[in-house]
This record gives sequence, C-alpha cells and structure tokens, in this order.
Amino acid sequence: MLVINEEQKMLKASVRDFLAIQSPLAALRKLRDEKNSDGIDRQLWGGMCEMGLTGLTISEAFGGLDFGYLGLGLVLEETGRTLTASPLISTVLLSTTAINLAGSAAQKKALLPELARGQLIMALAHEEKAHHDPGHVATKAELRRDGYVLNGHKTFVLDGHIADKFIVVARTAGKVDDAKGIALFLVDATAKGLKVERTQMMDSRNAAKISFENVLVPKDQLMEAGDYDTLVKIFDIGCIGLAAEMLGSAQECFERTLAYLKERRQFGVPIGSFQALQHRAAKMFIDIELCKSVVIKALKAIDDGTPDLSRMASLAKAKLGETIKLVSNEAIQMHGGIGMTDDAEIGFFLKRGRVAQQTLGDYPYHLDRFARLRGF
Amino acid sequence: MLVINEEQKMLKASVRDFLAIQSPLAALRKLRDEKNSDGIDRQLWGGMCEMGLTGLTISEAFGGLDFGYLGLGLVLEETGRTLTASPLISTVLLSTTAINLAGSAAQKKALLPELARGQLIMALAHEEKAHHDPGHVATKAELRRDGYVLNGHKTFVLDGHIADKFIVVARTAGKVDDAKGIALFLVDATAKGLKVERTQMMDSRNAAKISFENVLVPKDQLMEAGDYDTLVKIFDIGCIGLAAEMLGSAQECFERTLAYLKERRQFGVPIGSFQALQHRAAKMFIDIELCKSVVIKALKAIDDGTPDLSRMASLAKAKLGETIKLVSNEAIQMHGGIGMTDDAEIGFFLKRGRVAQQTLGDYPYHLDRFARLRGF
Amino acid sequence: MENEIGGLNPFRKETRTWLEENCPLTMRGQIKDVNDLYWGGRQGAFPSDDHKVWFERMHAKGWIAPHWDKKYGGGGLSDREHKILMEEMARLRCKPPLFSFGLAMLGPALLKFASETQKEHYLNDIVNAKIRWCQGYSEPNAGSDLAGLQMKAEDKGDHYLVNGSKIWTSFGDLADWIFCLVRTNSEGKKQDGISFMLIDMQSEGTATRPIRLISGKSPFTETFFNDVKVPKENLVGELNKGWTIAKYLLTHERQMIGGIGETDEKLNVLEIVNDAIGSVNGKLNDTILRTALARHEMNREIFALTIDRAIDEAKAGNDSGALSSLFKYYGTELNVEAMELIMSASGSDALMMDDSADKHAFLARRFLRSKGNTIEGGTSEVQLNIISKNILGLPIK
Amino acid sequence: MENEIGGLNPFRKETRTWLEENCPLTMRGQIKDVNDLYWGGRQGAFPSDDHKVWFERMHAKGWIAPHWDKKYGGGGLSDREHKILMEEMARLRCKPPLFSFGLAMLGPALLKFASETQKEHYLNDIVNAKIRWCQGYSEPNAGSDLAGLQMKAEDKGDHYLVNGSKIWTSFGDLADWIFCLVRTNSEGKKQDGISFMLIDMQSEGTATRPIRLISGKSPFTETFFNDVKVPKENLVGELNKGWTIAKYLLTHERQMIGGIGETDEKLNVLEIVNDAIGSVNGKLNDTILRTALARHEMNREIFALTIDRAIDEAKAGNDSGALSSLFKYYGTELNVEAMELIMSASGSDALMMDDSADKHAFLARRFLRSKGNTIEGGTSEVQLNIISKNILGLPIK
Repeated sequence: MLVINEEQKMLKASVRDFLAIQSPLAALRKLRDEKNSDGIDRQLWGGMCEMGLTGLTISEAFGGLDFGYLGLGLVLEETGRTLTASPLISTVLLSTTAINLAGSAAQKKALLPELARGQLIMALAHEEKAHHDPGHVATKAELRRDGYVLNGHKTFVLDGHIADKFIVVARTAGKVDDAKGIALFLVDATAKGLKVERTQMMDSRNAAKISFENVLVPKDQLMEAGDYDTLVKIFDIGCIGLAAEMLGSAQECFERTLAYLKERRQFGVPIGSFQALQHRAAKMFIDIELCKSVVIKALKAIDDGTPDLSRMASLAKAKLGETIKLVSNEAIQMHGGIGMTDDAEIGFFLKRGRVAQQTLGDYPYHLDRFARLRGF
Repeated sequence: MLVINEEQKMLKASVRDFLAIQSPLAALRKLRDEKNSDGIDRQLWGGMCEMGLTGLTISEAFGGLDFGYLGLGLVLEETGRTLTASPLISTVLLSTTAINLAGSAAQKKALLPELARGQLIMALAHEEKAHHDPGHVATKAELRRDGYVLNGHKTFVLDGHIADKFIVVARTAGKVDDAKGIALFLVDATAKGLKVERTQMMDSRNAAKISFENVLVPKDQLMEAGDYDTLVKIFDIGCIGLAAEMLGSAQECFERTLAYLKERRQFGVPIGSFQALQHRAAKMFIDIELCKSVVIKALKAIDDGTPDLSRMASLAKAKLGETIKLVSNEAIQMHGGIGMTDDAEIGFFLKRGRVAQQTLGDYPYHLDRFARLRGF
Repeated sequence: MENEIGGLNPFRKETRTWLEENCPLTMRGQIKDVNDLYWGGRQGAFPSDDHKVWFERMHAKGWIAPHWDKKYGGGGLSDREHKILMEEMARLRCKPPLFSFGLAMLGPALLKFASETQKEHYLNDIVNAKIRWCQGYSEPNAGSDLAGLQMKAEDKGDHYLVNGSKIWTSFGDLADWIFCLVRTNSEGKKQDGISFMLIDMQSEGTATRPIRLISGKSPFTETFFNDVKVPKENLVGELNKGWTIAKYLLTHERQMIGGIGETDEKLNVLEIVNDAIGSVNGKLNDTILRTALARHEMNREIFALTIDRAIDEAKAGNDSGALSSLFKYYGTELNVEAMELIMSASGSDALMMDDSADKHAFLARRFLRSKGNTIEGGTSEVQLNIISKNILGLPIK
Repeated sequence: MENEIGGLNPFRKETRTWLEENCPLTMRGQIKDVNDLYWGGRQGAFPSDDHKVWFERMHAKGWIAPHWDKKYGGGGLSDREHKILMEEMARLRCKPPLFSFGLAMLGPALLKFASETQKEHYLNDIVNAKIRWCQGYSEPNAGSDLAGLQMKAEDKGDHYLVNGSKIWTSFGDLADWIFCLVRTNSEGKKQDGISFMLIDMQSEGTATRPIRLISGKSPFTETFFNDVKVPKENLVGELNKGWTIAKYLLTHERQMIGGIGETDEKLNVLEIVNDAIGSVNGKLNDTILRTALARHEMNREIFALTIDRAIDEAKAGNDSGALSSLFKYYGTELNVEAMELIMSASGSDALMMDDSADKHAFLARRFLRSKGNTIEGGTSEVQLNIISKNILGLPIK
C-alpha cells in the first residue's frame, strides 16, 4: 500500500506542528545572519531528540522507537518544508544507519543508546572529490600493532564541524578506485592528527573538510561489516532520505509559488490567470505527484528490505533532484524581481535544493546508475 | 555578410513562383496516391532542369551556371516549403558534388555537361546500416584484370529506383570500419549483377536497397579522388543542403500553424489568443530565426571553402533536425484532430522532416560529432 | 473471491464449469485486433465459426448483458453474480461474445435516461446483435470545445430535421444507427441547448466518409446529415438536457478507449532500442540515446507507481481525484516519447512505409498514429487547463 | 576610419597624440569592477590619483560630454569628431573619465525634453561631476507592468507632494539626486498619468535601503518617499507626458546594462567544465554533461551567428526588428544555462558560499545572480509576449 497509516500520519502532523513553531524558515535565516558558530540551533535539536526523532530507526532494544525509515522519511519531508538545519541527515539518516548496518555488537551497544537519546552528533566522512563516488577512496588505514593509522583528506562532510564522532571511510588495501579494501572506522573528533575545517554551503548549512595526519584509531573502532556493499547500502538509504527531504522542499516551494501566482497582480489581473504560467504550474504539480509516489515506494523498500533498493534509490534521488531543480528555478522566475531578493524566502529553496541534489550523487550520476542497474 | 544579394533573391523568387504553380504540396499527394512508378514528376523535373537548377554548382566550362551552393541552398529552401519530390538532392546536391570533388578530368568532361542539362539522374549509394556512418563500408571492390568486381549491399539510396547511374562507395582494402581503403565508383544502373529494390519512405519519397553480386566496373570508372576525406566533404555539403531544405519546411510548417492559430476558434476565441500556445509559438519563431543564421553561414562556408566545414555542417544539420522535429510536432498538436488527418497537409511536414533529419546523420550523430570537432 | 472462505460459492462453481465446457478454445486468450471480435449489426458477420458458437451459447444464457434486466434481453444477474461471472471469464481469458458500443456505451445511458418503450426496444436489439451502434459527439468545428457543437435538429412538428456533420465516429461506415448530440437551442448557455438523439444511418440524407490519418487507414469516419428526418420519439431524455447524458457517457467512453487501445500490442521500448543500437559491456552504444532512454524508463516506472498509489489511495478511502487528473496527460506524453525513442533508435529502417512486408513498416505507422494520443480524448492542453483550474485553483482571466 | 584614405584626418592625429600623452597608463585596459570607475557626486571620491588626473585633463578639454553643447559643459564636438574621439579612446582602451547615470541616461533625456534653464543647470552639474544621479523607475508592485507604477506626486499649488517607493535603484544610497517616474493622474489610461521628475535625495522624507539578493550584496536599493516636497520646476517635460521620456530612456538603459554587465569577467564554460570533469581520449568523462554542453555550445555559436546576421541585415538596409526581438530572451536563457552547466560540472566545490578565499566561492554567487538575468530588463515571459503579439501578430484574447 502506497499510503501512510494513522500512526505515521500522527508522527508527520506532530513534527509539522513542532517545526511550525520552533523552526519556521526564519530560523535558518537567523542562524545564517548571526553567524552561529554551530550552524544549528542546539535547543531546537534538543527538542527534536526529545520527540524521539533520533531513535526512529533504532530498535527498542537500544532505546529507540523502531518506527522505520518511512517514519524518518516523513520527518525529513517536514524538515524539507521548513528547511530546518539540524543533524538529522548526518547523524540519524547516515551515521545511525551505518552503525545499524555495519557496527559490531559492542559498537551498537555503546553508540545506539547514546544516539537514540540524542547525546551524540556524528558525521559520515566519505567524499574526496567534488562529485559523489562510492568507490573512490584514497584515504589510507594502515594496520599497526596498536591500531590503524589514518592518512588522507575528506570533503563535503555534512555537519563535520560539530560532529562528536566520525565514521570514516578508508582503505586497508587495494588501489584508489577498487571496491575491495574499503573499511569503515569510528574516529573521535578529538583524535590527534585530525583537522576539521568548517565550510559554509550555499544553503546556509554546514559541511567540513577533514584531514587525517597519522590519526591512530584503536582496532576495536573498525566497523565489523564496513565493506563496499554496506557503504553502498548506506548511501542508498541516504539518497532515499534526501529524496524525502527534497519532496518536502519541492511541495513547500511550489505551494508558496502557487499562492504568489494567485495574489500577485500585473496588468490588472492575478499573474496566475496567464495560461503560460498555468501550464507550467500544472506540469510542476504533475512532477510533484510523481515524486510522492516514488518517495513513498522507496522508503517502504528500505523497511521491506527489497532487493532492488539501489534502483529505487537512484530512481528517487534522480527524480527528486530534477524536480526540485525545476520547481525552485520556476519559483524564482515566477516571483520575478521579488524572488531574487534575500528578503523573500523563496530563494532558500533554490539554495537548499541545489545542495541536496548534489549530495550523494546528482541527476546525471543516478540516471547513469539507473541505466546500469537496468542493464543498458 | 550573412544576407543574400539581389541576384540570389531573384533566383529564390523565381523558383518560388515556379513551384507555387508547378509543384504545390498537392503534387506530392498526387504522386503518392496515384502510386507513380517513378515517385517523381518527370515533367516538373524537366522544368527545373530548364531553369538551370541542375547546373547551379557546375562550372560554366561544363555548361553550368556556377552559381554556388548558397544558390542551391536557396532553391532547396523553396523545395522544402512545397515538399517537392525531385532528384535535386540525389543528383545535384550529392552526386554532382561528388563528381566535382572526386571525378577525374575525363569523368567530369563526360558527366557534368549531361548533369547540367538534366539528362542524367544519379544516386549516391553509401549507407549499409540504418544509421549514417561514413566510415562503415563492407561493400567490396576487388581489382581484377578487367576491372573492379563489386559485392555487397546498400540501403537508403535516395532516388536509387530511378537513377541512371550510381556513385557507389566501396572498399578496395582494409576492414569494415577503416577510413583507409574507401573508394568511389561510377556504376551504370544497367550493370549486370546490380539489383535495385524500391523502398517507399514515410515522406512519400523514394529510396532503394541495392545489392551488388559480382558487378564488374571498368577501371576508368574508379573516381580519382574518392577517398574517405572526400566522402566526408560530400556528406558535409549534403548536410548543409538538407539543412537548407529543412529550413524551408520548418518555415512553411510554422507559418501554416501560425495562420491556423489565428483562424481556428475554440471557446469563442481564436486559439492563438491562448498564452500557452503564444509562448510556444514564440519559441518556435526564435528557433527558426537561429536556423536561418546557421544555414546561410554554412552555405557560405561551402562557397568560401572555409576549413571548418565539418563543424558548420554538423551545427546546421543538428540544429535544423531538432527544429523541424519541434516545429512539426507542435504543428500537429496545435492543429489538433484536424492535424492528424491525411486531408490536412500539415502532416506531410512531419513526415518529410523525420526523413530529412535522419538522412546523413540525425541529431545525436551530429551533436556528438560537433563535440568531437570542438575537442570535448 | 477473498470472502468465499471455505469453498467456492455455488454460482461461481457452476459458472466456472459452464465456461470451461462452453467457451471454445479459440475464444480464450489475447484479442488479436478489432477483426477478432464479433460486432453484430445488420451486416455483421462472425469472424469465425467459434465466434458464432460462443455468441449463441452466451446469448442463450442471457450473458450478453448479464446484469441487465431480463425484459431488456439481459441475464438479470445480481451485482455480486455479475462480478463473479466477470472474474471467471477473466480467469479463462474469455473474449467478449459481442463487442459493441451499444452494449458498452449506449446501453448504460438508455438504462439511466430513456423511456420504458425506448429501453425495451433498443436494449433488446443490442443484446440480440441486431443493431450495431456508433457514436456521434465530436464535430469538425468543435474540437476541444465539445459543447460548442453545431449539428442542428429543428423541431418540424412531427419530426426533427437534422443538418450538420460529425467527425471521429468510430466505424461509422459499419454501424446501423448512431447515437448523437445535436443542438436543439442556439440561445443561452451552449451546454443548455444540446439534446441526445438516436438516428437510423439508413435514413435519407445520411452519408459517411472514412477518415484517412497521417498514419494511414483508420476506423474513424465523418458522418454527414443533410435534411435528415428523425422521428420525435428518437429523442432520449428531456429536450435540451442532452449534456447531462453526454457527461455520463464520456465516463464510459474513457473506459472503452482504454479497452480498445489495449488490443494494440505494447511495444517494449528498451528491447527495440537495444536491438537497433546494440551495446558494449552492457551499455548502449549511443550515449545520447541511452540518456534519453534512461530518463524515459525512469518516468515510466514512476508513472506506474503513481497509478498504484492512486489505487491504494482509493482503497484507503482517500480522495484521489487530483492524482487521476494527470493520467491522461502524462500517460500519452510518455507514449509519444516512447515512439520518438524507437524512431530515433531504428534510424532509416523505421522510415519505410509502403505496403510491403518489411518488418519495420509498422513502426512508422505506429509512430505517426501516436501523435494523436495527446489530442484524442481531450488534448494535453485541455488536461493542463483542467489541472490548473480545478486542482490548483488558478484564476480564469 | 576607412574613409580617411591618404593619411589620418588632422583631428584624429591630434586626438591620438593627446590621448597617448595624457591618458595615464592605469587608466587604460579592462575595467576591473565598479570600484575602478569615478562616479562623481557630493561624496564621490577618486578611486586613485590617476583617476583624478585623467578626469581633470579630460574635463579641461571638455571631453566629459564631448558632443554636448559648450554652454552645458560639453565639448561641442561634431558627430564626426565625437566618433573619432570614441574610436581613438577605444584604440588605447581608455577608461571613461567619469562614469555616471547622469551622463549616460539623464543627460540625453534632458537634452531632448528639458527646458533651457533645466538644461543649463543640471547638465553642467553632471559634467562637473557635482551631482551623482540614480534612476527610479521600477516599483515593488509594478514589476513587468512598468506603467502600473503608483508613486504619487500631488499638486499642492507651489510644490508636489511625493509619496511612494522605488525599487531596483542602482546605487541609490550613493546618489545625490534621483530622476524618476511618478503618477500625477490616476484616471484614464495608465500610461497617460505619468510624469518625469527630478528629486534631491537630501529632501526631507527620503530614505534608501540596500537590497540584498539571493547571491549576496548588490548595488540595488529601495528608495522611499514619505511626504517629500518637490519644487514645481523639477518637473521635466509636460505634466502627464513622462511615459514618452521613459520610453526614450529605456533604450539608453538597455545600452547601459549591456555596458555594466561586461565588467563581469565572462566565464569560459567549456574550459571550466573540462577542468572540473576531465576527459579521456579527448572526450569529456561525463557523457550526459557532454551532451548538454554540446547542445549549449551549438546554440551559443548559432546565437552569435544570429547577432552577426542582424548586424549584416541592418547594414544591408533590411528591417532586423524581428531578429533583435529575440536577443534579450535567448541571450539570458543561454547565460542561465551556462551557469547550470558550470554548477553541474563543479559539483560540491561550487556549493561553498562563505566569505573565505576558496577559489570556487564565487561560482555559487555567479550562479545565483544569473537567475535574475531572465527577470531584469523585461522578463523572459514579457519578451515572449512581445514576440507573439508584435512579431507574430497573435491575437490578444
């Protein structure tokens, strides 16, 4: 069934109400303008943790709610509407998933309860180039007697500047683009030799560049199942979560534009009465309806453990990337000069949309991957 | 100067007047419906020859007018408007060009005067696959004591069913996709072992499939400069000529659609008052204006002998292929149900447009080639 | 079926046995084309002996119109029984014993709007395959503006005098009667001057002309009415209230179009492109076409998911009106795009369009025919207008 | 120049020598940005000593406004001499000694429409760089509908009382005076109630607010007028006839925008994409991007040919109005597309937008700013409306 149930509806509604008060779009502007050193509002994050959002995908045994990824997707859809800056993507969508999938029993026992309680902000450090590439890992992890020694650098590490702990993708063997030899390590932000440089992004959120200079990581911080296939699965789940967030953004951006078309008058009539704009609006509506279908299907595919997760992830990520691009471009154009001003909020959707569609692979990347997975 | 001079204007106007009477679009329908065995109107062709159209690109020394390719392009633009079926493309644009570029002195002396007088219909037999590919030649020409022996088959040979003589691209050496080893031969339609099968195309014009079974060709029918580079140049000129024809078709198709938008009423108003259709019409207008620029530039490039002819050819062929596709699709859609009927003439532009854009390489082919020539 | 726990319902059991015993083997399976159906009518011949056997057996059971009342020639089945019969026929993939616009479209309208006399007369003729019906809605000058129709029926006291023409009448040349919309009042709101009328195609002054499409022959005709006298009792429902019947019927037409459309074999775009272009290391040889194909296949998959979602929303009791508004538009745009991809991949092979047996010849026709998909049954532009006004609530100027 | 066969014209010779001797070396070559220009005005400082030297020397020659009459502070050059001076300045790539909206936009309007008193007063102030002008046309609620402006000037007997606001005023915060369009009549056709007025920005009741764009800081401001008293003699031309002046000025504005736009370094799309993506055997590594880039580069080349053709058509005496109607639309669409390609190729590098010195930081800003290109100076939609109505003659509903 490609519909949500009552419990899921309630979760969505309560998150929506919470964000409407605690984190309207103005909150993001405030973080940006006051040059907040964290780039997030810790009090807001505390509230989100209290609601249990950090535990949605953690089993009850570790103090989570075991609500599943459809639940997390609905939450992300809502934060996409308000463009809320929080560690939801870095910590819950990516890192918690990584620990669920790759962590040893001891690592899970140590970290999942903390994560569920929201006491830990974590970041996944993978990318080394400007374009997403799961197999491309130059960062080396050499096994010594006292642990692994990490050397290399990472870029576009979401929330890297505030992470307490990193999950670092490094190579214990093989050449730079080999699938074999990839491993995941848990590394404390305070580790010696680790350097973090905050990079502010176009969407007023934050990422970091990280470098490792002979960073020593104890052997028990190697993640048990942290191989290439697991990494890909983490990214697939990440893509679907991002698609859910983009769905929220696309809807909000479109609804605001639609409202503007009805309210703004030119030449004595509302501009929404111009047929050329009407048809463009209708096409956006159609794309968004299509997006809703692929997002709910893909979220369910995670929870159902279907074998075609990669194809679904690329399908969702590509379609949403294209749609948020279309909708946010059209939104600016239809808002005219007003849309170009920072005062109007509509530009924030363009900015977040571009970052989201670039994260974990853009449209061409996923189009190509979809074709490969379909065998052509 | 990207404008035409008085002499060229006069040529264009006289051809236009001639075609308006002798070959309106209804003439093509008549040829089709009466299942004319030639697929062309020989009387009309006679008239075109009398006007000197066959000699436009032949030097005065051989009885031609030496008017140049810009002149021929203007004529093709007009035949594109009326969708006139004639051997202009097979015989004048392609074969005459081939003889000019590759023929020996004796061949020129023998053939050009006949061609100028319109006494010869010729066809260029090159393609062996469903997609244009200059280097792909499997047809073999083996040198024996008494001449070359040809074996192989050709497809999509324009006007092959009525050609008196063929220019056949065959291979004297090398493997099937090698550039080296390609040669051009003059072969009589009556040659023993040559089989011609007429294929009617979607545009109600004709092409043929041809096969060679031990066809003996005298040594002096090998064309002097018939190598790969020359072949490519013939195709480049062919592409530009086709682009000129498509420009005529696109303009006529657009103008008819524009007239329909003004005349057809729905919901009590002319449908051309609907802004969504207006914007789509304006975009077609823009594309056609761009097309005019690239076509005149490319035609001049032939006459001027500029070194970047291949790039210009791909530029023109690609842009016109895309534009005729857009314009003819939109024409049907804007004509609605009426546009779908055979009674309405507008569908003929869709049909001819698709064949023209496929001839000598479609949009993807020339897009790729343009990128290669630009070095990326 | 899910409710029949503990064994089959007796009616289902009985029906299943009867169908298995009585439906000829050639009457099971995929319908090949329109000639694989029995259409009935004055000149209607059975395509094969099995078609005849099958029609007669079903007719004897009353199962030509199983859920119509027996006095109209129906089988008098309850909704529940009718549903079971349909399910069991689907199970055996039985072809319909009679395929008819009378059965599928006119019948439901008559049942709802006609007088008792009309019902008894016309419905029995439909069930007995005596009369083959066609439908006359569109007119040359109406197009997307259906209600702007102009074919006129003047009240001449004892009869109506009909003048005008209809277009896009499917099989108008093979039909005995036509049900159509005529203008009986040219003042006031255009929807309020339309009436629903039944006309014998053998009346003096009628004529039909087949419509040739850009793709070649078609089942469509134009039908002409020149001073045709129509008895007053041929009016269905109230005078000037035909628009209500039309709207009711349009729903049935959409279902019908869906049904006929499916008799055309679906083309496997990916397979055709792959065959035409070839691939190296599992990648299509043409990167540009590969990108276009990937985009298309993605959208097709997502469109299919959207249909699933609409069904699920309906099951869950949610309003899925907004969703279904996009199906006509997007489905046909995808179909047109698919044919463009196929043409692009097939190169000059797909440009041949003579009557020879070349395996590619049908591609050009399918391609050309596809251009009508975004026009017939409401143009893409009308669909976008409907979405922007009814769903998005954008203002009319 | 081509007509000066047999040696240089004496004025050209003299001018060339003078420029070579008097134009400081730093005042030659590409203008780096808006801060590399002297704008004049009450608070206007010279960006460098060379700017000062250059202005003063040119001013002494009367060459700030070389073709204006001497009584207005101009140089009184003939058209021919003026053309030669421009050519010689271009030859040495001299920067303008004074860059000013007064010189380029208000001046021409005053010369054509103002009273003699106004001309003498205001033109001299412009040439002497005493007053820096800005322009007030657009209003927050007008947008594409420029003539729908609402800023009101009420006749109060001895003065006008002005209320309202303007938007998109370039450097409104740095200007001394503003020339603007105000509504002096709200009845009848909206174009007929507009007047052209000069307002001292130091008047009581005026205020400006800088506009921050989605790309960051901008030269634009909003300007507010709250019960501002404007002397009656500040009206230029006839009351309610300001629309004529506006249309005249818009032509100059377009030229101006072109000029300023060019101070931004043009990006080489192909080079940036190539650097970011890399290639193997001369082919870009990303086939999808390669296709998009090829399409873009083709259209860009054809667009350039179209500009050439328009020039040639004009030279040949043909009407090229239809052609030039597409430049604004297509040029800006191409620019927007170019920035999309650059963003796509640059990946996460181009998403950084802090104030650090990262070499990519400017890309995000350039990209975001490009979104305004299809809006400012007449939206793409307005351009398409103009083409469909004025060129194609499509009917208004």
